[in-house]
Amino acid sequence: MVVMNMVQALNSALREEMRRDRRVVVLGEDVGRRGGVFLVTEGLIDEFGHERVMDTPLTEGGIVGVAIGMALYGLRPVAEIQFIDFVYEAFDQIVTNLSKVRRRTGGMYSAPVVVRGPCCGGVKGGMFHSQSNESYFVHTAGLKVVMPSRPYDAKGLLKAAIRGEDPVIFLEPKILYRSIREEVPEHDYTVPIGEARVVQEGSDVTLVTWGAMVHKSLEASKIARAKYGWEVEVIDLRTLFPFDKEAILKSLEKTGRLVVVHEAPKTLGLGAEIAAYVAENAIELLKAPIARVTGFDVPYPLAHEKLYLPNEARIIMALSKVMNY
Amino acid sequence: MVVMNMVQALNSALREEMRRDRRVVVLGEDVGRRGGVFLVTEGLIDEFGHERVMDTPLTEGGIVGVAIGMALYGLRPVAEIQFIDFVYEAFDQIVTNLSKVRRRTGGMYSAPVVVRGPCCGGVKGGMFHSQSNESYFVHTAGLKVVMPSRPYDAKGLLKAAIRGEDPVIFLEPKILYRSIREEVPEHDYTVPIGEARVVQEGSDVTLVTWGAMVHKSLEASKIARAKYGWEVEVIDLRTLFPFDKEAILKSLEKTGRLVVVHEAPKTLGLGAEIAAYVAENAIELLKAPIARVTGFDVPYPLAHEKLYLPNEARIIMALSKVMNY
Amino acid sequence: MAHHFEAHKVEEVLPFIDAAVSLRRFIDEEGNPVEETKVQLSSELLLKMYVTMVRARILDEWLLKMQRVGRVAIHAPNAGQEAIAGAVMALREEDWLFPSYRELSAYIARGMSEEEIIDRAMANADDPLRGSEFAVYGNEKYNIVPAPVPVGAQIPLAVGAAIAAKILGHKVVAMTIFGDGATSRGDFHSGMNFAGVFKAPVVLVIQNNGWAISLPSRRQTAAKTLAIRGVGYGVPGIRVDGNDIVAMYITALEAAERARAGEGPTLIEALTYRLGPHTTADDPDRYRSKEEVKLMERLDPIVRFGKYLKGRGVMTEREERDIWKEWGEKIESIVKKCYEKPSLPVSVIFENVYSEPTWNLKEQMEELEESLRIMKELGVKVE
Amino acid sequence: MAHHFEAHKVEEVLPFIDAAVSLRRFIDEEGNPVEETKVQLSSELLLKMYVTMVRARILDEWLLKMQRVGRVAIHAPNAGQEAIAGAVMALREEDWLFPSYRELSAYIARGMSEEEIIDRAMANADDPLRGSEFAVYGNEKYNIVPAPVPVGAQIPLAVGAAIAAKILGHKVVAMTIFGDGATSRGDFHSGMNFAGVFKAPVVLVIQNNGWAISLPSRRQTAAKTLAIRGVGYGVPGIRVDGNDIVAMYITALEAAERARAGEGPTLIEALTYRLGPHTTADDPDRYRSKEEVKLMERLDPIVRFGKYLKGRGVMTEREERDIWKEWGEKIESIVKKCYEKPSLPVSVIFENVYSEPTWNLKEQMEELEESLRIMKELGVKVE
Ligand SMILES: Cc1ncc(C[n+]2csc(CCOP(=O)(O)OP(=O)(O)O)c2C)c(N)n1
Ligand SMILES: Cc1ncc(C[n+]2csc(CCOP(=O)(O)OP(=O)(O)O)c2C)c(N)n1
Ligand SMILES: [Mg+2]
Ligand SMILES: [Mg+2]
Repeated sequence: MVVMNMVQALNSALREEMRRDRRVVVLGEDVGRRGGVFLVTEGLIDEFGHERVMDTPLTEGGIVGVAIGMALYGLRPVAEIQFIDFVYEAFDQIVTNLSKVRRRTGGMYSAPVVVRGPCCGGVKGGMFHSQSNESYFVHTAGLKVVMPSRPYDAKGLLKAAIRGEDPVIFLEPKILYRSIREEVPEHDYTVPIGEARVVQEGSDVTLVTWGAMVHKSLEASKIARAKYGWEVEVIDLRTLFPFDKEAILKSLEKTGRLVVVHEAPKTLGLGAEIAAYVAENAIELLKAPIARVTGFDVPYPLAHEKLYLPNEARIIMALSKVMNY
Repeated sequence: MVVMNMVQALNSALREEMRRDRRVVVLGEDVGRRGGVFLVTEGLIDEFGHERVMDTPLTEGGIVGVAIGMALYGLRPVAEIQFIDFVYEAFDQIVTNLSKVRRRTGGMYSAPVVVRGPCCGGVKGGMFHSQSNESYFVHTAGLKVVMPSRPYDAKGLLKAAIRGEDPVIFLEPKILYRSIREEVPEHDYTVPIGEARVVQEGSDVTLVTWGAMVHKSLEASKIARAKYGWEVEVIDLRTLFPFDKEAILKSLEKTGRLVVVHEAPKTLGLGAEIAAYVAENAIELLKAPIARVTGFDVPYPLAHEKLYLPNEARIIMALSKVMNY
Repeated sequence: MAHHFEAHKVEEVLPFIDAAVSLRRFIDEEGNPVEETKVQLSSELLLKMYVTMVRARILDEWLLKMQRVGRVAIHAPNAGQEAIAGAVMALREEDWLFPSYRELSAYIARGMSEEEIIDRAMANADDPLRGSEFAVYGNEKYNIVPAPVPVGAQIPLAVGAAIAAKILGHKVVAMTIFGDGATSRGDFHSGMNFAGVFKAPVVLVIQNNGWAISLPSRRQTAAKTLAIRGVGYGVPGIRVDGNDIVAMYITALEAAERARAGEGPTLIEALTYRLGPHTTADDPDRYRSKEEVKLMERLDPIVRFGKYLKGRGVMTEREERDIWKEWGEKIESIVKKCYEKPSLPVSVIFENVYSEPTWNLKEQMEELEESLRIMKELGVKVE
Repeated sequence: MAHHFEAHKVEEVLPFIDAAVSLRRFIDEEGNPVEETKVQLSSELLLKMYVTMVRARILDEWLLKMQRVGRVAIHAPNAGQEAIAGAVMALREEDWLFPSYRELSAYIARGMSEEEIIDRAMANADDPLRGSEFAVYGNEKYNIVPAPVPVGAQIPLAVGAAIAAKILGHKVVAMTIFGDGATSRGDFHSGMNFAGVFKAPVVLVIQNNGWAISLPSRRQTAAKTLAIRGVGYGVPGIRVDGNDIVAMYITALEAAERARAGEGPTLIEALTYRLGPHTTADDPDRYRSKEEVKLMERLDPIVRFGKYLKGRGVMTEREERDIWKEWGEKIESIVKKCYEKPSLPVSVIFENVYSEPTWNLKEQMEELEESLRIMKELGVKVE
């Protein structure tokens, strides 16, 4: 075990996978000499050379499109989007080719590309360096979507994503890049895609969340326990699609109450699907309304961003709503 | 009153608005001499000339980007996407500029562009001529999203969209273009954005739907009444964002049961938001689980598309689920 | 309805008559040699070229008929553009092709049979693409990646495949084919630029057929030619007579060999003409005159190449007739055979979304099965 | 951490020293006139150019400092690129500007005051953009549309505005400014192509400053120049010394007048150099050598133009010193003033999403207000 932050964990995942499998290549803006603007790819060019660590021209559409072509041919590209807010030029390639190439070629070709990049807010990034845009990908059949909340998962999930046969959108909450350090195994391991993690057990209410909001939710649940005696079960979804419905239902059987917390805007944020799934398939478990604590339905603000993001107060409001129903 | 199909209704809306306001211009692929591949813009170039009816190069990103620039300068562009499945190249312009330009310029500039195009399936269009991709737009703060189900609404909503101060994504179910004819006023009228329409009153269950599914839902509700005696209240949402929550809640107060029917894939289809909204704000009204009848979470199939689309059988299954709970 | 035509002469429509821009051509409009080929082409190869174009033409007519009777969803006619086969014949077996939706002769050139093409077009039980889409063709057997319908979206894929081959040290070339319309898309821009920067072993062929649905190519861009775009990416661009199959072959061969030798990409602008409607859903009388089409018919690549072959003694009149007759009969019987094939199972709806179906797909499959039972009960017929 | 440098000479980094491609220049590196200008420029105008660049340089240094002390979120340094002001000064009041994020001198040239710029940079209560974003500037007062941060996304907007002006019969020109990196995006391609096809009255200025973060421009594309891209769109392209403010002014003036006269768009590639880091979040030592920067410092557009002015008797040494002193003091006091301004109200979070707030925003505003109350109760400090 070594103590690592998330950047180091991701870097070691890439390095180990590139050593293990020469089909793994990295491409993106500034991923080579610069090592990426957050240094996730630092040093890779020195070890693997510029053919496997490609500094590309400034076009996300080109990066993803070319990565898909590389994957069709047999490589395992990991494409970096410098900030996930810049992914939209690639949206046509993602919807048209990445998510559908297996389908539209009758299963003859597939594009196991990992598209990864920093996401989410909290670092004064303003409108275009803070977005949580997972919904666009979760709604797109053919993609898997992942967001780790800690170094251990980041490494294990990235390795699983690279080894899998399906395209994965891999979202990295940039605020967690250096703020959390923990022990990460030096031996090879993966964290399976599709499995949530119960971060904290609790019997009163189920709180489903992911990314940086895992930590906010834990904070809020501490206050809730101290102040009101509520025991909150905190579930880190980790994989946003296919999300772990079993884990949610299992917890709900115990608690009968559901709160979903995410940074993305509320309307059609992933909280909507989780709520709808429960209202459709397990309404009998519910003792109270489902509550969502989310980013607001506005472009991410530079000013007052801390008030845009879910915080302890808003999480506690939601907990009260379902506890005092 | 004249009897019109939806293509004619849309054409007359464009023609009347272009006569009324010389700032209104139309642009897109083949909208000029060809009159659009579905003839929605037929004849406009003859009346208004090629400066106001622009046949553009084949780039949806360019069409929408240029339309935004035109709107910033003061025009009222109506940009056609030949099939809404091709909108993704424009997704960056839509998310980055169209939806955010008012915000990012502190309200000094705005882009009241209407982006319109044929959507949805049922015409053997395959994977890229059949998509119902409204979720991407509904999730994007700053956009309004509209989908008419009949000629009257098509004309009234398009006029409202053109006159409004906000960008509107205007989705036209191509299967309805010529299949429904009805009387449409010759005098000027608009249908307000944001208001649903109760298409059929009923006391047992609320069925929320839009586009071509309005007609499928009416068919299914006929069978349901005949066979089981259930009275289904069918609500045509018409505006997908901001959707008419009042109309839904009002109906639910009466029925206590909710079924949502849409063509878009299920996961994070708009049904998810409607279900979540109700589960969050009005769960006490519910006598049964919420049911969704939707397209499946797969790329739209060419083969067996009729089985992909919600049909009477699946709608009745959902009605039974909520009626027999 | 008054149809609105612009007052333009054929010379304006068809850039390749424009003397102001150089055009590579080996056979003139009358079938006479223009320039001696440096490469000696065998009679066998020349005949194969001819037969490939004939097969594509006959098949094209069948697909039109099949669309009319509802056995094919949509067809994008190929007539007039068959010489693209020449470019594809310049590839080796191990090379990859990323075509568009109007290149029947290209698939035939790579070895695809009419039966395979018709199965695909009908989306019947033998359709290798499992009923996922219309008008596109491909098969890994031939290293042909079927096109996405959004035009041009295959361009970066071809460039990526080429870069991958280079990284892996394979001497493999990727070729992509797309229309004049596709050159306006961001995918063309990014694909060309990546190709230039990474010296990708890729050959990019623009089928400039004069029109993108109703937009004439000279309105698609204000550039004098499309080949000249190469300059902006450091990629050599060359303009060829796309109705001259020999010019197509030799130009593509040179480009492929350059790519194989590590010298990077080539952009080929092939000037051709779409004689038919854009697709079976189109009505070209709305935007172009019958006279224009008539004039362009004299540039038919098959007629022209036939004259050339006959003029040089490679083919006799009788052989010519026999080829048409033989393939006419063969293809007719293949069509009949394909008509008898069963349809795809309902389960294709859920196939090939992921490597393994996710839980939501399993739930939805069950919903579908349940609904099929209910439909029986209700006596509702859906399909 | 070993930093990895490529072995390249300055000549390779800075395309404008490359003699193989023509470069328009009126003042050489030593401040001597190279070519006689056809247009006579008044001393007043020349001095205004100088002062504009000086003001931008001083302001740039202040914004760097303010970022370091946390009063500005991020700043993209302008030093070395101030001559862009020349291009902007060629515009008329009624013309429109669509800049990027590295053009302080351009805003000043259009009349924006330091106070307005600092209010914006600090996102304080007077910020015209209401705290929506960092590093971008604009105001309808000056017909400057603030840039979107995704690079190049303003290009089609400028082209659209230009087409709109043309449709409305206004004699208005749109100018857009963007980097060498932005030329790789689809927006550049579509914008250029629309501009060519519709003869839009637009001037497109590439600030080719040698780098897009860590990517040298000669890796951004394999094209010999960026100006040459114009050919592919039927748009004249010209390459100028972007550190020569006179060349920038005269070239832009000609382009704007062409546009105004209905002759369509012009692409200007301005060769310049970013002396500082990409942004305050960047560490350029990771990708370029200090020697390179040092070498490039001798091309500083302000020093050079100062020499020119002094050499031609337009400015004395003392006047030069006074200008720096005067603006240094002025700007310092403006900074102090801006520091005192209050912050934006919390309500900006919900502003300007729609023309009128939709119901969901009203619900969410209430949620926020309620949460502010709870925070007080809980004693939680969020901001
Ligand atoms: C991105 C995209 N936009 C629009 C369409 C609709 N469409 C299909 S083909 C076509 C014209 C294509 O022209 P071109 O590239 O010249 O090819 P051609 O049909 O002439 O072979 C259009 C607009 C599409 N398929 N994809
Ligand atoms: C679409 C997009 N992708 C990535 C980024 C991140 N980024 C910001 S500036 C920049 C480099 C821009 O280079 P250039 O266009 O040359 O402008 P310069 O910074 O040199 O002025 C990058 C990659 C972005 N802002 N937008
Ligand atoms: Mg064409
Ligand atoms: Mg640059």
